[in-house]
Amino acid sequence: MSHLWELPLRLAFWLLVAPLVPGLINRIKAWVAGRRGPPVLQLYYDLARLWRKQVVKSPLASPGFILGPAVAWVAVVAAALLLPLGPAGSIAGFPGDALVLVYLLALARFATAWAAMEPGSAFEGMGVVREVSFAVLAEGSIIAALLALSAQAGSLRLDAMLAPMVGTGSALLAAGLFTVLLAENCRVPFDDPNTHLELTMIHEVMVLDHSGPPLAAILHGASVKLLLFSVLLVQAVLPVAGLPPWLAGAALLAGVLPVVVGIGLVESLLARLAFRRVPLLLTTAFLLCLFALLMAWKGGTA
Amino acid sequence: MNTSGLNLLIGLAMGLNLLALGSGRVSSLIRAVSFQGMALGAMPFLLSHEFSPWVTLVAIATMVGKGWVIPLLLGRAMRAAHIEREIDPLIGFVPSLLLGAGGTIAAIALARSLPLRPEHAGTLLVPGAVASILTGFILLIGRNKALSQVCGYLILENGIYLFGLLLIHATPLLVEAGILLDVTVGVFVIGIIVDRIQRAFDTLDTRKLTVLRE
Amino acid sequence: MIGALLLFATVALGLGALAGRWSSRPWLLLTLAATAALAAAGLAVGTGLAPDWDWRSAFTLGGQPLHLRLDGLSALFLVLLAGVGAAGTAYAFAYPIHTHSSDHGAPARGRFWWNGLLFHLGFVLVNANGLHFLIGWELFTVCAYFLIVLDRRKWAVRQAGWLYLAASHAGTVALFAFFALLASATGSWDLGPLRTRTELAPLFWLALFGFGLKAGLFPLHVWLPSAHANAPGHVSALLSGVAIKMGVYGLLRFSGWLPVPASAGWVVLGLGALGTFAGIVFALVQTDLKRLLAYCSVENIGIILIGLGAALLAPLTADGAWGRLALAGALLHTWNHGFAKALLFLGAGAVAHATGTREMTRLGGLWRGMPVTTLTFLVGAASMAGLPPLAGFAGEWLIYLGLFEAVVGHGPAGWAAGPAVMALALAGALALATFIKAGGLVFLGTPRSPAVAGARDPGGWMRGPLIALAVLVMLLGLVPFAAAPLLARAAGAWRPLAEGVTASAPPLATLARFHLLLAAVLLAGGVVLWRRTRAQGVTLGPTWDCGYAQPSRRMHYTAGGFSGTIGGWFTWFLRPARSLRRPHGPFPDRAFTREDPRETVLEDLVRPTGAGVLRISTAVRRLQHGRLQSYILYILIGVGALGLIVLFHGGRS
Amino acid sequence: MIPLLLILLPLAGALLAAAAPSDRTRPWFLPAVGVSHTGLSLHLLLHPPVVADGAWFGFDAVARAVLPMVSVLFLLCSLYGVPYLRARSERPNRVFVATLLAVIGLISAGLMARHLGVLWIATEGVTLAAVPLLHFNRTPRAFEATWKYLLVGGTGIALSLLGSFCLGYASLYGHGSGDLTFHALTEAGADLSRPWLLIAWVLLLAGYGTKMGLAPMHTWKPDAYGEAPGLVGAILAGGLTTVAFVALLRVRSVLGAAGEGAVADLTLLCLGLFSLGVAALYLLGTRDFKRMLAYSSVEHMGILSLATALGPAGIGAALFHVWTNSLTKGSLFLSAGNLRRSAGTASMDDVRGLSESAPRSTALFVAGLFAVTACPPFGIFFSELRILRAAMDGGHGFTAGAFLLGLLFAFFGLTRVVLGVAYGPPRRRPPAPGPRFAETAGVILPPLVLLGLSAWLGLSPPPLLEQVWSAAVAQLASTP
Repeated sequence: MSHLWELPLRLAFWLLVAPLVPGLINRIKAWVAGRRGPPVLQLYYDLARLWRKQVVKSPLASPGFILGPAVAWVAVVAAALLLPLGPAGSIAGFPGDALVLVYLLALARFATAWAAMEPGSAFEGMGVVREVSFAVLAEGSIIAALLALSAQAGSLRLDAMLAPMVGTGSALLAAGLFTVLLAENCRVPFDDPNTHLELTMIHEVMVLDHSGPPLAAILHGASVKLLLFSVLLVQAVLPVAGLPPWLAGAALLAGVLPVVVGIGLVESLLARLAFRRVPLLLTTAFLLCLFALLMAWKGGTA
Repeated sequence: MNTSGLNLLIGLAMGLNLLALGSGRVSSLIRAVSFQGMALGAMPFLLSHEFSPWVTLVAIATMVGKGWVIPLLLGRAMRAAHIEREIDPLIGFVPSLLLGAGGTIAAIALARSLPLRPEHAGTLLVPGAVASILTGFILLIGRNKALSQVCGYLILENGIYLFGLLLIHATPLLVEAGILLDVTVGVFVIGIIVDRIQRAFDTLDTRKLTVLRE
Repeated sequence: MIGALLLFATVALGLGALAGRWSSRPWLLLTLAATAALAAAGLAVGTGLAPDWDWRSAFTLGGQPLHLRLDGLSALFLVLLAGVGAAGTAYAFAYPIHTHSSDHGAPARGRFWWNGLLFHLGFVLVNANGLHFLIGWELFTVCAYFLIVLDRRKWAVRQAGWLYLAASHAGTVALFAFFALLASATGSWDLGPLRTRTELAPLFWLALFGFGLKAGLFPLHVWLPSAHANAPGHVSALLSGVAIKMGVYGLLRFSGWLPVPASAGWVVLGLGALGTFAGIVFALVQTDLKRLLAYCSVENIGIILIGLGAALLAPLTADGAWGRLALAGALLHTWNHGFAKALLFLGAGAVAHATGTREMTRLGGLWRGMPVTTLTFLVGAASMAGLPPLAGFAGEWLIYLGLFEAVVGHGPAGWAAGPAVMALALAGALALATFIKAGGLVFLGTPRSPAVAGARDPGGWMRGPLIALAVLVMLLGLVPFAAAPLLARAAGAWRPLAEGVTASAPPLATLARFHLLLAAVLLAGGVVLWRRTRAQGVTLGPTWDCGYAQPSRRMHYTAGGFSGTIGGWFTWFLRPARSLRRPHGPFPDRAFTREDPRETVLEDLVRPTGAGVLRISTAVRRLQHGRLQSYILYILIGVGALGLIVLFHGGRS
Repeated sequence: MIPLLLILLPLAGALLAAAAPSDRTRPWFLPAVGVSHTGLSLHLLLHPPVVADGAWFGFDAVARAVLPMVSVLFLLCSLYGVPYLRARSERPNRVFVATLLAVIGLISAGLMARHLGVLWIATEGVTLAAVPLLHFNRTPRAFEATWKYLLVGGTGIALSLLGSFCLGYASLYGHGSGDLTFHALTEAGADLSRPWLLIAWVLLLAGYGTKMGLAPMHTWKPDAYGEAPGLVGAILAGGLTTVAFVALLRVRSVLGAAGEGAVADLTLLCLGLFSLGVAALYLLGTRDFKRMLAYSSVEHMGILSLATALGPAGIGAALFHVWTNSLTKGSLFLSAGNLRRSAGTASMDDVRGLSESAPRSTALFVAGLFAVTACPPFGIFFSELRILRAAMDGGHGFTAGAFLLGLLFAFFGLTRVVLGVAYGPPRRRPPAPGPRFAETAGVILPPLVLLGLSAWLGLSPPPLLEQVWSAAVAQLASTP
């Protein structure tokens, strides 16, 4: 199909669907806790409100304080657009796009962290430190996972990598990627998105000083990232691409929902880890992905 | 040539070596050296069959230089520096003696094992030379007073001179003379330096001469 | 044509060196002209406009006829030299060394040695005679030494200089052996392809030591941090941008011309991976801005060597295409690191000059006074962190492609490629942390001292190079395929079979398209959000430090604190120097804790060894105790020993 | 007849100088003799005379291969000597000038001696004549140095004399005529009695090795070089050691002719490597930049000795190294002398930042440092590389490795000292007594020219010299 109307469609999908995910998660958490909880569309309201608010900026902050979130948001969305959607394949697949995707997320991290350093607040510095430190292990795990997928599929194109037979290591891969998802999106047990005790936060504390449209961009980018990871995880495990379109759509949905539910359940049942335990968990995820890689490499001897 | 007479002189020289090793008085050390020089000076006559002016010259020069001039010089220095005897030498007198004696025996043994021309086979030239050289080294290494070391150096030179006598006919006497001259001048220079040191440090104890070091 | 350009460059450099003794302006013009000529020559050959240049002259130097050649590989490095050289020249024109030290000869000396360094670097690149290679190699080391110690009244500077000199000489000695063995094996000093002489393969290990030491290969990098940190800005730029690349050049050159042992690829790739990881970890924990950059150079050399190692391993597999990809990546990364790191060092030099300190914890908030430096530094930092759409990513991406394909190929090379990928990935994330630290602590937040608050951007002659290099880095990132032909010819010059490295062109073109698009979208996104924010209106308020009313500069994150978390994971080999004073009593007086990074390899490996040797030396020197008697005894002992040797030998014969 | 002039002319000059009345004009004897001596030797270099086999003296290939270097070195030192002696006008220089001239005459004699005994006489003569030069400064330290030089050197001389006798007896025992010219000994070749020959070799190697300053017989060197004026150090390090080295070369050729080359080479190799290692260890620790030069000289003597052990190619390289090393060392000694006078001391504990008090001499000294540590474009780089190649062509891998390691450690030591005294903030010390040291052209140009010569030798070694060296190698390696 021609890119002319495919690009807007995908864009719309990512931009519009993404804010739904946090809403769903919150709903599930509320349900588990037996509360009514905020409406599913809460994030949409927040974004709309923030977009209309004015900005409070520290006199120490340079224009990078505003531009950082923009760069981060664009990077995340671009990464999302690189991700193939089931049989529809990817819009601009080329060998090595998987790595581009990872480094786009790195770019987003860089921009957010830079913006967070701007106001020179001790707390935000703390958030940055934690973010970039844990990212080291998370990124390692993702690359390992991608290497496993490409070894399994014998290709470096995402659309080929994400359309495999259910490989031997899929279970390990799923576990690893899910952990990374939790870490990268600052969910429990790594971080608590709706605590207000700054000392314990990672992502939230980085955006303390942001307000108005930039904050909106940050929040929306975060939701897109969350959806991106869930879709990636689903396609990495389920052979979605092989199915006919409607079935594939259903499968995607059927795949993403459990992820979301899983996140919700984890958030409601687990407590946040102590920070010194975090690297341990992430290393476990890293090892899981490595084992998946080994199995894929030795298993699929092409 | 007169082998027995020669050996007698060499034996005398070897005895003087032991005396030099055993004597604690610097003066007697110098005296031993001068006697040894005289003995050496006499040897060319015994070695040569017929009279030759060169040989005579060498002999006389040796006698005068080694036997008279140098000891005189050293004696003067000794009196100037008021040195009577060698105090606690690095190698004690008894050990020196034993070393020297052992060395002499070893020298004789060594000389047997070395190939020698028939006319030298009978002489004590080689053992005497080796023994004297050894004595010289013991004195150089084992004594503290500069004068004793100079005497040691002289005895060393005497040993080499003894060895040189093996070649006195073969090599042109010009060479011999030159060598002799050099040795004598060398000792003169040493004597002068000893004198200078005596003035600069007003002592001849080499234990004071250890400023230059790493 | 090429010859004329090079001759002109030589003459201009020579005249410049002379003119520089008296006045700086003619020196500037001549040197810039020389670099322009070098760039022209390099580009002409590199892009294939001119054929490879090979020139044998009857003029002999040290009894050897001059033999120069400029092929794709040399051209690639020559262009790098010209670019960084030109930037450094302009920068040096304004860089006031004499304000640091009281000897006023320094600037003139600097100009002289600078031209010498440029000349000898170029000489090494273009000559094809072992003897002359050694001459150029040794002389550029000496020139670099005198440039490092320009500010020689400072003790730290002299120490760094001596360490550099000593370490380099160790490498040079290995190269002495290398070239002498080569010459005695081939019977001539002339260099050239000898790929069939398989008995020469073991020589590679000597080359690896010699060139690796110069390149700052990980365990041999001990001289690098202090030298780069203590040299003037433009000197560090040239050292890190070009001089250490000469080691890479040497490795490429002789791994391409000579056969290499079967295990060479594995070793190079392993050392590269090790260096990549260790280098960036050391960089992250530094507190001195220029030391941080220096360690980052160690990391990037590691990345380049990973690429080279893959290229050496490729022949193991039926289709070596992936090796060529990795090689192209390594070459591209050589350029990128050369230019970006030069940019960063020039920026760091500007900061150090404006504020008088290199301690990141004492800096901060410089963006207001030094906007140009901040922006250009940001560009360099992002490129070094390997972020799209900049050049750093393009190079690393190619290497990734190569390694991934190696793994996908399920060949034995996968055992090496997999870990290398992991090292690259971890290093990438660590580099991001490193440069957030550098940029954030130095340029953002509150100025931490009045001097820092008053710091201003340097003058035009120092700003110009910064801007030019930043633009260059961005261009390399946006249109990397522009470099593809040079890469192809360089790889072709490396080994003919690698000619097919044009394989790197298509992916680069794709990436370029993506980069351009991304850049455009980023720009658009930025503009949109900026205008929206302006439209909504901005009110200034104090940093909301969680309600803390008076955020003071004492509350900033310090360099040590920033890297504390990750540093904690690697204490076992970082082994920092810790000092801690706990608060006591109800009204505690001053309490502190500080961690100072150490150069572990130098201080825990090299220094003890040296101390051991010194102990032996002291013991031996005691034998020269001034007692004549023992001296004579030594002579006797000597005679005895010689006698024993003769006896023993006589007994045998 | 002209060759003998090389010996007689300086000796005559010495007599005249001794007779000359005025301390102010006397120093001019040095350049006068230097110029004529250099002229003569260069003339002979271009038109080599024929040498009769049995001649005791002769400007043969070996002499031709080294003597011009000594003349040039002496010429420049003599030019340096005039301003030096003027600056030291507080000292009478009658003895100094006379003995310096005598020394150069005797060195020429030693280099041209083709007779074992004559060679020994010449060496002994040089040793004794150098004594007044050593204690020119008349300080107690100088006397102590002279004393040690005399006894250690004298012992060495005695050993070499004994060795010469043994060699003579070897030929005598082999029914030789007792003719001690090297030509005759080489002719006798295998007839020489093996035990005596080997004893002779050991003694001669130890004796002349002492003069060369090979470890462990090197102990006189640091004291003598450290206390003597730089000028004297240059002559000793460039001339006296060369005489001893040439003597060893000539003796070595006799052993080669007798078929004992292998054992000779083995001993030379061991002695060379040992000296190299010991010198390197000393250099790592020494703290006095004039003693440092002495140890560096020990190191280079070791290099010469091990190069000699590497066969004809090595000997050729060694002859090349004799030139480069002597010229470079000469320059170093002269500039070190300047620095010593401007700083008042030579210990790096008291001296720093000389680059600011005596910039030109310091620049020369640092340049000399790089020259002597085998940095191009100076000659030593090329000669040492040639030695290295000789070693590798000969398959002496271990030797080459040890050689390079020794060079590396020596480099560490030398740079440590030289750069330590050259740079940094100068120490404020009370100025040295006596007239203030001024960097006039007279004391700057000679070392500069010496360095230039060393660089010129390296960059474009004149083909004539190459021929001369190979001719010398041919003469030394001739086996009937």
